[in-house]
Amino acid sequence: MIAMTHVGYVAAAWLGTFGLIGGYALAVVRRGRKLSRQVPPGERRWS
Amino acid sequence: MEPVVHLRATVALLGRFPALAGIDLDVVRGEIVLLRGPNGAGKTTLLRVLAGLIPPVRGEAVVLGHRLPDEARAVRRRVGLLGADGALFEDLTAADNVTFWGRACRAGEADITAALDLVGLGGRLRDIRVSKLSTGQRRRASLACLLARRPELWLLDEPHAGLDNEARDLLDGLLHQAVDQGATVVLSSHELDRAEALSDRVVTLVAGTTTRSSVPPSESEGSRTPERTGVSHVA
Amino acid sequence: MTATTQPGAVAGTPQPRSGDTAGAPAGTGSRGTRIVGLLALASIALLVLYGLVISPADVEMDDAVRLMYVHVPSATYLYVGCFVTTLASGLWLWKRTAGWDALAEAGAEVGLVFAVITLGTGSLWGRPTWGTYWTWDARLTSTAVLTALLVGYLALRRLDLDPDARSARAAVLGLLLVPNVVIVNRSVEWWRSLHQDSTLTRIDPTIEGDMLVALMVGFLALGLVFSWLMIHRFRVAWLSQQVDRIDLDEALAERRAEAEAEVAR
Amino acid sequence: MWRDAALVAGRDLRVEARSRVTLHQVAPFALLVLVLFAFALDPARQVLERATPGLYWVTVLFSALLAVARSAALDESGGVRDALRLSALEPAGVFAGKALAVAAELLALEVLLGAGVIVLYGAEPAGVGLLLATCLAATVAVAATGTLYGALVSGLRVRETLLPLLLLPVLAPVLIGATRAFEAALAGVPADGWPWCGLLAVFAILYSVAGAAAYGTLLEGS
Repeated sequence: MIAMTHVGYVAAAWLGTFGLIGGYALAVVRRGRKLSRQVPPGERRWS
Repeated sequence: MEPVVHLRATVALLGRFPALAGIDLDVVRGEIVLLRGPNGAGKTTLLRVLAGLIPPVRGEAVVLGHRLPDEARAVRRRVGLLGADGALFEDLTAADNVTFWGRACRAGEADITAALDLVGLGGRLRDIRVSKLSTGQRRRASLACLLARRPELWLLDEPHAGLDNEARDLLDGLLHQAVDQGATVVLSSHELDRAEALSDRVVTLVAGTTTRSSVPPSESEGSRTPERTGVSHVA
Repeated sequence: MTATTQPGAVAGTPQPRSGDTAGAPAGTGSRGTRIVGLLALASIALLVLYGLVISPADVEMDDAVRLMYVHVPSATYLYVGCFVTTLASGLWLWKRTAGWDALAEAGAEVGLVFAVITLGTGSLWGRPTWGTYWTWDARLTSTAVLTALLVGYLALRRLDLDPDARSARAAVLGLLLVPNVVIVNRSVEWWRSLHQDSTLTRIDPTIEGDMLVALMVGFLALGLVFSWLMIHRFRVAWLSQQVDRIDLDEALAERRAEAEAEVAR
Repeated sequence: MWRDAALVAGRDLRVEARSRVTLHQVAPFALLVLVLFAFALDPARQVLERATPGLYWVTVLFSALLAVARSAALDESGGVRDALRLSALEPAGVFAGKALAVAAELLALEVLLGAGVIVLYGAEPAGVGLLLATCLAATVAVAATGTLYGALVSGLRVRETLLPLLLLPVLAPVLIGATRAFEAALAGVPADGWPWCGLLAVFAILYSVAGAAAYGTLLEGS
């Protein structure tokens, strides 16, 4: 495992991927919280 | 007599802005109704709702017997809208414009040439580009497009704006002629003295709502006698 | 396409009904999403384990093959996102219920995230294997064009102010998304096959054993992530629609108050 | 439906005849782009010659953007949109008319650019049957797509920049197909070019149908 070739690229790709997913997930959740505060509880879910 | 226009607490949006917040209006066939009110009161929006172009989002709206917004397409065939900005193509001549819109509304060639003559564009003005016409002449061209359609409900947005006196008399004459043939007119205008003299009834619009005003509706509802100055509201 | 073990086909129902609606918690979380979220995290851990540790290096391109465990699944879910958007746009045009419009928006945005991942990992894969960041190979090029389509779609959605006009235009654009994707792929595939067959498939290592397992885990992990993001993004879109409606009620009340004030004067 | 299309196409072409925007502005622009390519690729013969199909179609695409923007501007104003909705014209007819007008202008441009390429780049036309079929299919494809996307962005504030952003990625396959077909024709192996022409035809049909179906919905949006 340690003697991994191209470790730079592999690391960059994997960190990039899950970094982007994590960042986007955070943004979505935060935006969801901000919006749901302006909506009365009864109407918060699709129905 | 079943009203040509019947609105109850009608709400309509312009983008996200509730331009009409609650309109109550009844108009009977053969009437000329003037919409009065400050700029931004929703006059233009109301005219476009009556034309079936803007769907009312709340309340009731029936025009020419068609329920809005479901039967908007049917309403559009039977109304004529003279908007503030005409639907004219600058590079084409007056005759080209009226011919295009006339044919687009399935008007006959006879109606088209008659319309041009009626508004005084039959002569040499016929083949001049719209870009070279004065505002008064442009409105005559737009009026000709409306005439060619033979609408049952005339919706005029500031029709008198930019017209010289001669053109105004022409417009008033055409309105009365149409009304005699069974048409109905709803117009908005800032030239109050002239418009009121013309119209049977005045409805005041404030911030997207029709106001409760003095004259009891029953008096003006039945009789066709045009009331020259009375400001009344229809229940 | 390998069968993904992703829970609950999101494309079918706009949103798995979970938990009570009355008194729903603040934010877009719920019991359902917590479960999916935990599963996603667990599978990512498993993916890291398999992808980076257990699976052997490839005989030809050594450890660069590990990029494939992320690149191939993300490309797949990019297409799933586009498919969801087109399906939802079509249903919106047909049924005109706001739920579909929200789903179309969610599909496009989550799709764009996966598009960026696909492009990123694709070019990072190209560097060690073929010496250049950008090989004009069929899959990468069509992903780039697809990314431009998604950016255009989202730009149109952000721009238009009037809610129903925006939904109508976005629905038409969304409906054309998948046909565009198919045509772009076909033409790029043909175009590249004139010069050299698609570099990716030619040297795709015949994967079996731990490598295959790693790829499967990759599909599972990114599938769960995709579903989780879709559910949350869908609820955000739904909430923003509700906020628009509430703004309307307030604006309406203000408008009427303004009218009363003016009449009273 | 076709009566409405003829009426609208007649109007668009008459506006063009009267204003001569395409003749006086888009055509010179197209030739100018050809010249700019020559500057960029220094007229060492074989570079320009080999790239002729690609340069030709990129120039056609950019000119098409201008023609489409001009055509969309005609029906841009609120007054015209209202009048169209109040008229008895079928949206599909309006779409077909506008697309035909743009297609006519584009065909004229393509002939002009054809001459330009022959003169400036010294290309010898070959496989003319394939060349014409490709031009026709590509022109219909670009006109239909352009008219539909023109309606999609009409009324928006930043439509001038949004239209290219939306249109060019979608037209990528047209650029690829037309260029490959031309290459095959000029290289004297038209057989290779016909499948590409087929792709363009499919593209043209898809967008003509999509445009006719969607134009009504787009006109309705305020």
